[in-house]
Amino acid sequence: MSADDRFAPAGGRAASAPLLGHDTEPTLFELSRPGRAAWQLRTTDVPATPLEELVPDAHRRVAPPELAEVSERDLVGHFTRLSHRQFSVDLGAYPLGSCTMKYNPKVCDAVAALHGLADVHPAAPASCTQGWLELMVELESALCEITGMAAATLQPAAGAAGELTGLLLMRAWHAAQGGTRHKVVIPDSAHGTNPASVTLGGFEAVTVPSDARGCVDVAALRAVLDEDVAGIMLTNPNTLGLFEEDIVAVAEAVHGVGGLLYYDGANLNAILGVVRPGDMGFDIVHLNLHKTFATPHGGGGPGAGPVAVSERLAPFLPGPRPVRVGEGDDARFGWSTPPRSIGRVHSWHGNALVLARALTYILVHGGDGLRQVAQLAVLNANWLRTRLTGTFDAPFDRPCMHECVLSAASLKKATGLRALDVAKALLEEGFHSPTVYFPLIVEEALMIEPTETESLQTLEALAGAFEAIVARAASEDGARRLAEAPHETPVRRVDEARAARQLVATFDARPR
Amino acid sequence: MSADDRFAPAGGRAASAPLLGHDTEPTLFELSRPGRAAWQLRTTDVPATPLEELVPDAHRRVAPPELAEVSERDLVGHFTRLSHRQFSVDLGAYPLGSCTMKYNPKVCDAVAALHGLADVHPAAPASCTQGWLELMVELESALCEITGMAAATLQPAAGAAGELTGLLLMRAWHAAQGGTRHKVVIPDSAHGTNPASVTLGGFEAVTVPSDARGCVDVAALRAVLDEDVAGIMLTNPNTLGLFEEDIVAVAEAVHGVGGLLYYDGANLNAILGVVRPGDMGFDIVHLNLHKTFATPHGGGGPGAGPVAVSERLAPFLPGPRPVRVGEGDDARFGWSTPPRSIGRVHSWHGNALVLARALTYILVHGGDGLRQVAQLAVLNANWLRTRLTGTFDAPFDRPCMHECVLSAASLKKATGLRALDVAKALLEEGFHSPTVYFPLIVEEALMIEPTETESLQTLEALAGAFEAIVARAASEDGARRLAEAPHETPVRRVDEARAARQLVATFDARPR
Amino acid sequence: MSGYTPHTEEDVAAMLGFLGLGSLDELFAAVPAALRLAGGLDLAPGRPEPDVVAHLEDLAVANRPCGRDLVCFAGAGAYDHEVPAVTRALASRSEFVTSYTPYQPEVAQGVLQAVFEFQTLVARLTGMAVANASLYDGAAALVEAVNLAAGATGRPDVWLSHGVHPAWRQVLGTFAAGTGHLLRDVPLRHGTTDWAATGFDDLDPPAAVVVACPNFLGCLEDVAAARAVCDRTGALLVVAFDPVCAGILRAPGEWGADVVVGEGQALGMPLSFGGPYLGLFACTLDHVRRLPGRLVGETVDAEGRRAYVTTLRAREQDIRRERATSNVCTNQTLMAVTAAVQLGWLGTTGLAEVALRSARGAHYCRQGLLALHGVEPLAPAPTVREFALRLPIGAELAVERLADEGFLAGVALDPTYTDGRDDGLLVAVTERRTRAEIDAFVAVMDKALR
Amino acid sequence: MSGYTPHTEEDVAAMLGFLGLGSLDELFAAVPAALRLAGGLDLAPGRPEPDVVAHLEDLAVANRPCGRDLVCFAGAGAYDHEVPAVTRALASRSEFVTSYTPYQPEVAQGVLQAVFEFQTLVARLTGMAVANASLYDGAAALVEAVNLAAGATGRPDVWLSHGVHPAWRQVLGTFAAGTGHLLRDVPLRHGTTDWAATGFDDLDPPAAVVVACPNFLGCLEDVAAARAVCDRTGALLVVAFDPVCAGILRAPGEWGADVVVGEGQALGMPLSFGGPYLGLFACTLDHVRRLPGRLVGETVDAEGRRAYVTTLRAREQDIRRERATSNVCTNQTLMAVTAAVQLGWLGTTGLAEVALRSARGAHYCRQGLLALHGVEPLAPAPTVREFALRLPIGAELAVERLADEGFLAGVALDPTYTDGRDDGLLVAVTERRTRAEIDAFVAVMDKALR
Ligand SMILES: Cc1ncc(COP(=O)(O)O)c(C=O)c1O
Ligand SMILES: Cc1ncc(COP(=O)(O)O)c(C=O)c1O
Repeated sequence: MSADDRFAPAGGRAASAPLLGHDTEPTLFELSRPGRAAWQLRTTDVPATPLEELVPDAHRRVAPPELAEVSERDLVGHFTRLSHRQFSVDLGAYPLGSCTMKYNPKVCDAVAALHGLADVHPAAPASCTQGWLELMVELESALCEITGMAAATLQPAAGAAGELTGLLLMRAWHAAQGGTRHKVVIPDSAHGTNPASVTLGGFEAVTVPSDARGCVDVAALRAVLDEDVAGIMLTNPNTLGLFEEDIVAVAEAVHGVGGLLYYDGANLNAILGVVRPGDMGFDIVHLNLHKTFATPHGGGGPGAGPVAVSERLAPFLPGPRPVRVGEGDDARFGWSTPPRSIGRVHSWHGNALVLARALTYILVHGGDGLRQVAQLAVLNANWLRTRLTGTFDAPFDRPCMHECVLSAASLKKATGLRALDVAKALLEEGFHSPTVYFPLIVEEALMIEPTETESLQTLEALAGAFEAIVARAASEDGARRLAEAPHETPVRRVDEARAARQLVATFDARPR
Repeated sequence: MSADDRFAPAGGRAASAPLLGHDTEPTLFELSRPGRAAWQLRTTDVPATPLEELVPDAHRRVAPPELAEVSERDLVGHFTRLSHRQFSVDLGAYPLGSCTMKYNPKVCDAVAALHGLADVHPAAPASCTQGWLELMVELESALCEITGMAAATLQPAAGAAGELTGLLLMRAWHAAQGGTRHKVVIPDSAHGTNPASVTLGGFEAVTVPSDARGCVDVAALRAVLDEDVAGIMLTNPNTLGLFEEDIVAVAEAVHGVGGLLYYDGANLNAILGVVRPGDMGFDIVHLNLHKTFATPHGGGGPGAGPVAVSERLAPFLPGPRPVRVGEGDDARFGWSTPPRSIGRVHSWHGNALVLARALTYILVHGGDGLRQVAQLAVLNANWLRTRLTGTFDAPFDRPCMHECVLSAASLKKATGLRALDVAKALLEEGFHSPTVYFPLIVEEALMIEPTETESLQTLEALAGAFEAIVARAASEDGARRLAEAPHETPVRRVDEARAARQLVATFDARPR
Repeated sequence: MSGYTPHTEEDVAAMLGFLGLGSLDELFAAVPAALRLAGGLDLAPGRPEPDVVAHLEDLAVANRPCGRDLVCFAGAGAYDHEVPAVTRALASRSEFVTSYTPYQPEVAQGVLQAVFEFQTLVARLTGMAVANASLYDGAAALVEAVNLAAGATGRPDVWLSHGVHPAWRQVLGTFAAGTGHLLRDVPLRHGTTDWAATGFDDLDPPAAVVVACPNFLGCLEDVAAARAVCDRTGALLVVAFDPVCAGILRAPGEWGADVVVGEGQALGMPLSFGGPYLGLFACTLDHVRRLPGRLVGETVDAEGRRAYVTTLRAREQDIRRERATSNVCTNQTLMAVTAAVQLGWLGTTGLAEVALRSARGAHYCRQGLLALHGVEPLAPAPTVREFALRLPIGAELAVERLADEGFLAGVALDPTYTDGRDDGLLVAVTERRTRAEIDAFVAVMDKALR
Repeated sequence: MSGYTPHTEEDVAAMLGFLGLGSLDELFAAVPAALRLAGGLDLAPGRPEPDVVAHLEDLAVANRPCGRDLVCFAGAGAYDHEVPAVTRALASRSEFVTSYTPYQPEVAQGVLQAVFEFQTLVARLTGMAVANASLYDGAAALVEAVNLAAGATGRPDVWLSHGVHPAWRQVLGTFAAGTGHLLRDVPLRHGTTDWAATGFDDLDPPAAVVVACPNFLGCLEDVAAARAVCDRTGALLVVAFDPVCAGILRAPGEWGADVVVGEGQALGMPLSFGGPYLGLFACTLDHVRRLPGRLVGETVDAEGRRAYVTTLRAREQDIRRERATSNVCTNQTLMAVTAAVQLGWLGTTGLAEVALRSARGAHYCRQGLLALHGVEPLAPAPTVREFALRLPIGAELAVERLADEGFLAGVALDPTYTDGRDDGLLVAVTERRTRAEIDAFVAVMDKALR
């Protein structure tokens, strides 16, 4: 690590900010000096009872946990420099397939910061939280309308939590029908959280292949369907960005054996206001508010994964649920737990501030605006697909929905360069990379989701960047340089194998 | 400009963010597309009277002024990328002499954003602005205590505005004594705003030289003093960072001829709580709240330049002034204009939100804290001066106050490299440059003000960077490379001559 | 139409032309006509931002937030600790806020290093070897801990102290329907877990023994006793800890915990009506390959510079799929970054000071309340920041009455803690409560209990 | 002691040792002992941030801000226009906030380009060739304009319309004491400047003729008449414009202005009790070498890339010193950046829409108020966003009464506009005022006037 130990700890040097250089930013722990402090606490005049009288010896720490000791100034410098080492939607296009990295309106941040929302205690009595309860009831009904469902829970904190909640609803429903079923069908194109959730839901995942057109092979599906199938998990459009055209047949087949249809809403952005999961025959839907409804992704979260269900499943929803009691002027809001609730799935009421952002987004857009979101998201994706077909292979050469999956297979054959190399090279062209190597059924997959907030100029620049990369790959020099991309980023290609081989998961685990 | 026209307009490419590359960021106007819009305005239901009925033809625009038409998303991308092309205190040390670029506590931002402060109309009646009036009265008395003065005006919006206000007070006072005086004395080390203000104050600037020790040459001063001298403008410590040890003699001499002493408070950070301008004999003091009291400098402003005066000058202060009326519980606050006020110097009451920040800073520090600020600022400056003496020339080799002025004269003689080259090279070491070529009386001046918020580690890194630069200058290659520094910044050395020769001050003036 | 989509009519026309389409609807040709929404969504038409903000302000005004409106004495897992402007300013940097999971480490060193520092801080707080990059909340962390234990031991049983947060126990119960875990409730006695409760020795040995310290009633548990149960049964010890009390309490690692979970809200997050909060998860190195969620590791780049990357990815759902140790994907990274900033601000001395001051305030408040007529301690065991009382009136009634006086008096306890009665009140005091506030609270409580 | 200085006791000791000093006091050996503060400052000891914030919140609560508390119908140079979250978010990026004057362009392209864009936007709004990087406020801009004119013409006289903001005229008067300018007040007639007012033709020709359009009473001035006076006298025409009304009004440049000044607060700054605001300054190319303050120009870097830098520096105080065209150094750059963001958000259509909606609201409100018993128009001339009335009662009394009802009714006029009476009220209506608010305002005014 000589290359970096030159620099650490480097005090107020800002050379780790790409603006000034490509050095390493020392950790908080290297900036730390005993005796330094940033904290300031309120003067309380509370009697200064000695610690010994407050905490029995057996429970008392010998010494306080060693954290870091820095001044406020160094704290600010450190995290501001780190922020300059981080790409984000606010810096530029982020066509990360399946993640819907759209621009998030700043007004949502302002709403989430409102004192009357941000500083409410989750256990305060309903008399003190009427605004929050109303907000949640309002959001629930909007989500039900958008999905074509009857009721929803807002508790799940992300999509995967929604999936598991939905699968437990499936299980509870079948149990109520007096039977237990053991299998849940998922397509081979499914997102990894789906099979993982199926297992946690106590089911066995049965995978059905996709057909040549990238959709569920209905024949193959029929073959696996039986009385032991609790249901099927689909996302539509699927992870190939393709609409499951046979969805009605699929629904009939699954319902035919008494199974339920679960809709993974991560791709809902494609169909907002155009077609609703409920109308396709789905019984359970989870939504990724942080994708479709523009909650910023926070470097990996928080999100929110509400689950909406049809009438027959409503009695099983998690509780307590915010409800309106009384009507008109003397309408109040309170909590109620459904009769056959599967129980809580969150410590409190879900990621409330994320819910407030989503409601804001929905109200600003309205029905028409949401429909337009879908239309333009699909327009952007198809423009890119068409423009880039030829530059890359198009495994499924037909119109896509909100994202398109291309393949670098031919590029690899011709030049040895892989989808990964294209992804890394794209960074230096000024864009975040698309999702690569997913879905698994496409070789050298490049999964590109521009979203509706990117302009035609941006799409042209993005396509131009892809084309320039492929053009450069033709020459040997070009290919060699691409294989080593990126060159200008704060760090070059990162040794992932070493990270796994010699695990250093904390600063204290660093080899001294 | 071929180098950049490749890129403009570049839509959502983020390659102008140093994180990803060193491209040019297109202007807002190049990102603009007719028909695009980000604005959203409240629904009012006000009758839609046609424009023609509202504005007479002669006054109506034919077409709205062409601004830029961008989406909110592109607006955010653009200014976020620009922010990544900008160095700041929050990124690292900024030892810009005479500017006191200390760390500005974030709590001040929070205070300035309080609804009850930020959204108050300046013409609202006193009954609606009691909080603001009290805040200003509280700040005024704190500033009077800090400067040793009797009263102050908070109206001036920056230091230079304070200087001119102070000079007009000087003029009004002399007039009230029944005479007009024409000359104001300033040392040759004075900041440029001093002579400029003297002229605008209707005086003639008489310059006195500094002696070998970097202080006002008292003999030379006495030689220019006469009955036509209205006063003298000094900053103490002066711009060489040296304390004017003969200040008492200077004060006696000036007062002796009936002149007044003006204190330029830009360097007050050096003496907070240690010695007060009033106690040195000054009659008029301006403060740079944005320097000493940690209002962020905003890329060049806003600031605030309150002027405090001794008892005898109080009747001349600008008005209206916030005052306390009544005492104890039924104390209220209102406005009053001094009997012989020189009049207003601001459209309203000064840069109010800057005043709120300064009061916050003063209350958090308190008397002791402010004194410690000065002590540590002076400690840091002397540590650097001592460490760097030898690496650079020390024209005045004695203890300094809050900043030290060194010289690259020997370096220039030995290597041809100038202070400017050192400044540019320092950028790549991860620091902002010191002030160069000021004060004018020091050849190849490097004016370094670390401030009290930088740690010893930061000072060591900074000193190490200076030393490394000078060491590299010894070799021919090194010197050549230094003469071309910086290399890694978003742009390389900028052609200032061309900017002045072919003025392009707006996008519309660009050669097509 | 919203101001967020950049497409001009010309753009749309040009793009449709490029695709050889005549209308936006044609983009959805693949959607069976019968399924398409004829009338569009039955939602109000879009409204401009300022209108919507006004509506959300109306909703906000209909709440009673903690602060000048309600002085907060409520806790139960959500605490009113100081959150300085600097934490808010840094954690809201848009680079942290508007990025996603760091799939491309070359342009994500900011988030990766911040999370690496977070992991280090949590490891130090818990006294464990490794911590993950966050989970949804405390309950989710407990669920993952139990899953880890079940996987590691191949056993279904879980011995769960009744002192664990009721909502967490409910969540565990909900998910147990899928995992098939058998949850055994271990009762409390005098406020702490009664590991000697009859009947347990006849049961199959458990995968995990779960204890909270401090527990839901604020009481300090004899974790050594829980450790002993594990040593006897071969179960893993799962300890639910509190990251603020950790400033003065012995670390779970020192008690011999195998897995430590906790709720991280107190580390810089506003009360937020319950979310987004921060699930803390740490364990010993033996279990790192079963660790749920993301883990950031240090490595080097092609030039040998220090760099960070998510590691041991083979555990995760996107690779391991139905055999993954957990299904978590999106976590609470922004809250982890917030906690790293907050812990950086507090530092070694600050966290201990917050814990000490909170304990002092709670001690002082408890004394004051116990002096009131008819108020009794619920348990004798020592407490730190939070304590439980029995009131002469219903706890919910007391809370309502004090709300009218400007105090959030605490949280009414689940009757299982008060042998079926509704008189249990859980009171929390943080370092932000002044003596004057506590005195006023006690005085108002006195009135309310009459 | 504050948490802002990083020095540990060890650091201080080591540094003093390095300097060969025994104490911090010795650092001040150069300060004559007699002058040193013995007892230290007589200020309260430092208090922790949360205490101070509580104090400033108390002060804030003692104010009545515009918004839900007071519905704003006041203007007089400070307007309640929409400021979206996006403007606040971008303008508060710490790189813009915590940097200073871009002396090192290589690391200041962010501020430099933003200011270059601001200059372009102001030039387009005013119809002038060049605009500077900002001045303190509208009054300061006017002072600089007059100084420029005096320098350009070598004349001392200034003909100043009484329709110019009274505070600006006062500031001009204050500084005239130093510059020796002779200010001649040109009276209003029926709300607009009476250039034919007797006596002027006998005077020496002026350096500048100053007119505001809209003027302080909101009336549209016959700028052509002012231009004619300039053509006759060889004076420079200085026009004070309004950047929002500019969305629908003819640009000052089209009227033949030589210098245009204005208050830029309406371009994204909150009311802020009067500051920091934004002085706008634009002029023709002939005068660019007399331009006050900073100017950003485009150029190239060593590699031929487009770059920005402050230019024509030879005008400025740090180089020209006593012969500088102005003494301004620190300006209001952050407000200029804010205005650039806000104008980017509004764009061509948005600014015009704000102006149109404001004019509509003002028109509707004016009609409503004029229908009230005893309310009369102060002037017949056409107005845009703001208008002046005469009330049957004292204007200050009316303002107080309406404040009690939750409205900031406007600004009581200086009696010089109402031949010595105190019944003049200046009312402004922005695009944020709804019909419901205006109707309620009129109804409450009706009660108040009884
Ligand atoms: C198709 C799909 N399903 C499910 C998920 C899981 O959602 P979350 O990450 O919010 O748990 C994702 C997100 O990555 C996804 O893309
Ligand atoms: C010594 C000195 N005097 C006066 C000034 C002028 O202050 P301002 O820039 O606030 O007008 C400065 C600031 O640059 C200065 O350093």
